[in-house]
Amino acid sequence: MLTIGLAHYLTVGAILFVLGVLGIFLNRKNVIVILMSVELILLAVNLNFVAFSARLDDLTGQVFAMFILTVAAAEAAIGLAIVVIYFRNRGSIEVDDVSALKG
Amino acid sequence: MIAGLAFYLFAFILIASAVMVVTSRNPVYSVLYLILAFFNAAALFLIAGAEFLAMILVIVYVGAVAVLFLFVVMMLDIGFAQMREGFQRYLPVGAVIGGILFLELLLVLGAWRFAADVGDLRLSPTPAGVSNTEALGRVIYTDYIYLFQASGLILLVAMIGAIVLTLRDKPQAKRQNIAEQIARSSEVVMAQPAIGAGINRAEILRPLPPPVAEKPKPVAHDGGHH
Amino acid sequence: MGFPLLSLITFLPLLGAAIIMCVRGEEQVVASNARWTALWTSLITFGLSLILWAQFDKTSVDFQFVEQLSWLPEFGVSYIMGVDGISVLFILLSTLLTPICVLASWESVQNRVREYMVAFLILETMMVGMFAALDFMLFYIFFEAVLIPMFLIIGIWGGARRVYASYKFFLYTLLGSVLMLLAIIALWYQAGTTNIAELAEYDIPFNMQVWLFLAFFASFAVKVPMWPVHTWLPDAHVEAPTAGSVILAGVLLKMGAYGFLRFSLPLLPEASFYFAPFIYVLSIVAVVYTSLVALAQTDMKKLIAYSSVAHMGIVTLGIFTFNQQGIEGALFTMLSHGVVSGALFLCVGVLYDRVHSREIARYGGVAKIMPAYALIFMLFTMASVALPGTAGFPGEFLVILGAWAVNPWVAFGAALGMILGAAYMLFLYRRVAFGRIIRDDLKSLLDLSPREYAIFAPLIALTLWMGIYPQSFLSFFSVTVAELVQEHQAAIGAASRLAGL
Amino acid sequence: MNWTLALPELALALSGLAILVFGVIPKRDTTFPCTMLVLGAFLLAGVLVLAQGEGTAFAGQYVADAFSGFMKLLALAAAALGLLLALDWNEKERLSRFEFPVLVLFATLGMMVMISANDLMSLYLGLELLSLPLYVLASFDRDNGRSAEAGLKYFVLGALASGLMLYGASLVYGFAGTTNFDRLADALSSPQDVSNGVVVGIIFIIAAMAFKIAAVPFHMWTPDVYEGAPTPVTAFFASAPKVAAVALLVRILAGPFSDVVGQWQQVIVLASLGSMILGAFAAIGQTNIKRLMAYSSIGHVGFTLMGLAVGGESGLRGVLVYMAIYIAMNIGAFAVLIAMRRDGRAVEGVEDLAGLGRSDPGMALAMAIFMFSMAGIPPLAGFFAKLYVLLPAIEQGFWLLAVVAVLCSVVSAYYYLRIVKVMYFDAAKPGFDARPTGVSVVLAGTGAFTLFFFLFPAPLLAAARQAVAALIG
Repeated sequence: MLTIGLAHYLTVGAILFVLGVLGIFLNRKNVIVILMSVELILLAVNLNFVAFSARLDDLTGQVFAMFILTVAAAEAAIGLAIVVIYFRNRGSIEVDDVSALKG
Repeated sequence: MIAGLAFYLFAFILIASAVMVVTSRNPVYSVLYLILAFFNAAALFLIAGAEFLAMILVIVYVGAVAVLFLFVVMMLDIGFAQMREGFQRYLPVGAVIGGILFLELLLVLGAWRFAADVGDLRLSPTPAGVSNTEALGRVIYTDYIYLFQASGLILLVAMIGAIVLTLRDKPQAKRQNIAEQIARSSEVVMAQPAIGAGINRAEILRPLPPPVAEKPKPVAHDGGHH
Repeated sequence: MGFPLLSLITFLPLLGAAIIMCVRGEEQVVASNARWTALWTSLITFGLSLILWAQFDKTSVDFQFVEQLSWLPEFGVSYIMGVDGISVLFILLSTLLTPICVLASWESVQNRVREYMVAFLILETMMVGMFAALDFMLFYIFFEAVLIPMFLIIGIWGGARRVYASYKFFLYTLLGSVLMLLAIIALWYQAGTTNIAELAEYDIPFNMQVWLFLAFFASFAVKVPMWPVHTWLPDAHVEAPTAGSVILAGVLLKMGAYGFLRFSLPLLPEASFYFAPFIYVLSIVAVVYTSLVALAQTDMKKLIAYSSVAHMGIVTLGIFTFNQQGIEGALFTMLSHGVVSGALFLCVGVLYDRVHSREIARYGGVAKIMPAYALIFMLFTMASVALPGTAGFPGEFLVILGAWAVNPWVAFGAALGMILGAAYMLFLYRRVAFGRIIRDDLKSLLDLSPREYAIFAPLIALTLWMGIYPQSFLSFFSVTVAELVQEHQAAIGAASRLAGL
Repeated sequence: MNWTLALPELALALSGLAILVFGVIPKRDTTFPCTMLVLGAFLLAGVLVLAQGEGTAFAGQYVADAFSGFMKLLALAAAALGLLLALDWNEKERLSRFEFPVLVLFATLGMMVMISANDLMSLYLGLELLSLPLYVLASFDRDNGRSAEAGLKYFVLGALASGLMLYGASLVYGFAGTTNFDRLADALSSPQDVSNGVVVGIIFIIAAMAFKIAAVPFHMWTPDVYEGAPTPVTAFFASAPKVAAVALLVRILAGPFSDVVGQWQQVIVLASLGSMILGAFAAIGQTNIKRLMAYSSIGHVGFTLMGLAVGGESGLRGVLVYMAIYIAMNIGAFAVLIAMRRDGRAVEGVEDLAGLGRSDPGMALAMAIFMFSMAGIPPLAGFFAKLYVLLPAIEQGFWLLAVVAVLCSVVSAYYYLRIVKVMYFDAAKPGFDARPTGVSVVLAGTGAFTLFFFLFPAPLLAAARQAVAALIG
């Protein structure tokens, strides 16, 4: 019962993915938490890739996961930079209540 | 057996900390839980045999990305209380939708089956008798060189982007001008004034300070918030 | 392939438009240049189309002056131009009315003259091209492209509610046309060609004919316009500048009827036959209802606009009688209505230029002040009423004959329309021309200027010529119509034989 | 290893690095020379694309064929025109920084990587190389709150979309054991064996692409981002990235996923219907012309997707022709938007165009041509674009799509006409500032293309046909 198979990893990945998506929709006002939720989604994806890679005995999944890690770091940097300039302009990082642009 | 127990332990902490990331009141806690989640995910990677990725996750994510988050969260002086508005309101609906999404994913994954000839389709089968890091290293610089370079460009773009967006050119900031410092050596003349005599009397001229540029106009948004 | 006369007639106005666009300088100079260039271009075009008229072989049912160029080869769409008895006179009508319109706007349009003339010349190209196109896709392109210049003409140089009118005009016609586009594409896949001559040979299954007919109907009925989708016409007419109304009534309305004749009848004979009673009903309702509405109008242009709807009702009635008299009558009515209603709008324009009002009640006793004008106005009123000896009579008479052969009640409806037409036109004329002069400012009105005589002269000549010697026009299309009727009978006969089996 | 095949990308990347260095070192403002150099790099890349051979390279991650050539040229042209428009605008808005052209260059490189992608990994990296510069460009006007907000919204939704795409990619990889498109095509060749996981994966990937091209229901970001971003950036957003994303969608749906067409066709049909309807109706009430153009672009995407939903050779050809014509019209219209500047300040209300027919007849004429063309009135190019997607729809019996499409084009004609009406019928407002040269050049080029396309449709059609043939094979 305790042998760990693909299904275990995929379940954990699915839970993380759902949590990430939920985090985006629940924290609609707090951009930073939204960014962290995106990181969770990417983590779920990486978990999937690693699990498949192990199961298929194929390195492609790990290579893909590595690229995702790289890009996610870049994305986080850009995202935080945008958050910073947004904060400079508005003095807040709330997204929803700002309606200079109508949603 | 031990691996199994370890998997359950790490997976549980991972999910618990992910829940805390999403629900935590203070974003600083969220970041800390995120770091915890990364650590546990790295452990799961290890169990799956992806050692290199596990190390990278710790080094890059915990060492760089999470710290970046922490830095930004602490730099921006944000009133977090009002940001929770709506969270309670959306929570029940969100939980229901999330549950449905999760169940659907489980159904999908439960009906999993691999393609018939999946073994033949593999692009880079794991070589036997080679450590994970070496195996990855062998393919990344050969088969995946194109994508490797592309991801390098992505990092470059991220760097340009972050600089373009956030770097403020502050003309009054004091900077070291190395070239000028080195070039000065020819202008420095060792003088031998008489003991007790000031340098003025010895008619040693200091080089004039460079003319002060016109006062830079204040940048609009720089003053207020931080 | 000989000398590309048709293409020359079609695209010469574009050349004029290009020249006008290139003129630079002071506004007055530009305006005057634009007027003269437009006039000369349209006159030369008219001259060329007279060659077409002279060289046309009336005894042949084939398309003549055919030109062909490969255009979208993989879809089998070509640039094919050519005329037969049905279309040749419409090209003449278009090229005749354009210089008249240019002349009619000589003084009344002072604002953005250059753009105005460019729009008219482009409009002429599109009209001629549409009547000359022998490819369905090409036809559609010209048919739709007319919308752009007409939208601008109504919208820029129109009256107070010009924006509303131009939108209504544009969107109504566009809505109809896009459905036709779908039908064209469907037909294209069914038959593998859009060449009109080849399509005519092709037998379309009845089910598909019904759908295609409805789609074509959506487009052509709006354009004709048939009751109940006619409501854009009064608005467009009232708001358009005089010359715009002339072209609208004279040529654009004919496009719908031309489409019925060119496409619905030959391509979809059984569906046309099937839907004929429906068309009769709509036509008779149009004739009677719009005549009654016309009686109640207080605006001269609106009254004439409603009369146009009524006349076009007679035309659609004639087309769907499927017999020689009916279709010939419809064609003749289209031509005569083009001349007469154009002339009537010009008559209104003459008064409007002087008084800046189209209220019928605003006038009275014009006959005493402007006798020559009143005489001309009377001639066209009589022609509109279809008095024998004027242009209106032969066409309507033939339509009633044709309708009688189908069903006496239909003929009765058409005749009722004629009577009502006489009522509202004479009522209009009486109120405008006779009676006491109520307003003092009318007394100082000048009679027609030489330019206006020049505008009316060809129209008067045509009106009398068409009335007195209609054969010279009927002879152009009688052979073609005979062929059309014969083929239609054959198709219906074949279908009913099949049904009988 | 056949690395010479990727010469256009390599050349563009290397010139990008060189231009970056060139831009950094001098003390003075180097925006203009950098822009010119980037345009030169685009030209070079275009020439190399034309000279490119066919085949795959880099262990099958990169593919060059007639299709990629066609789309790359289109993307390069769109990017070059967009950059030309930005030059003057950035100077007037004090945004002149040499990073702008460099970022556009890297975004374009990302598009080329995407277009040539033959592997889920190249797809993802190309997409990110495209997206990251776009996030930065959207918030390039960093002292303007609206621009920052546009960048933020675009970023958040874009990051979510790429997360979804990756999840889908992981599912596809897990099923088939490969990320290579050719091998995926083998793995998915018998639709009855395909597991639900792959279907879910494909849907996730399509959703992410739909986000990039702003198709319903992933369009929410479009109006805000279009309105908030600097106008030349909006012009760029509305054109070049759509080419790349549509190219990718076409490549994966007509390539590896073509055998499971039954699983995704309905999704595309629904997205197409939704986009057309939303694009037609939501634009009616808009007073800001950039928002109006945003909804208009959603509508056009709906038409493009129609060709994709129908599929087959003629359907895909319709997609390519539509994209090419859309790019020309759209860039042209945005050129007018960029020239809308009164007393040194940019204005973006529809009403601000009032009286343009008098104050600048040339520009008004061009705008009228674009508007009538977008409404699909013959003989302008837009009519042919719509014709070539309607043809296959009717051929294949997609009557619902075809009828909705033409009805939507009538509804959307209403708001296109409104712009013509404002320019020609309404009382004049004071004229705009002098039209910048770049705008005039772009207007003349795109206007002539839109107006005279009907004279010479054959070359574009033949190229599109060849491109599709390479794809379907």
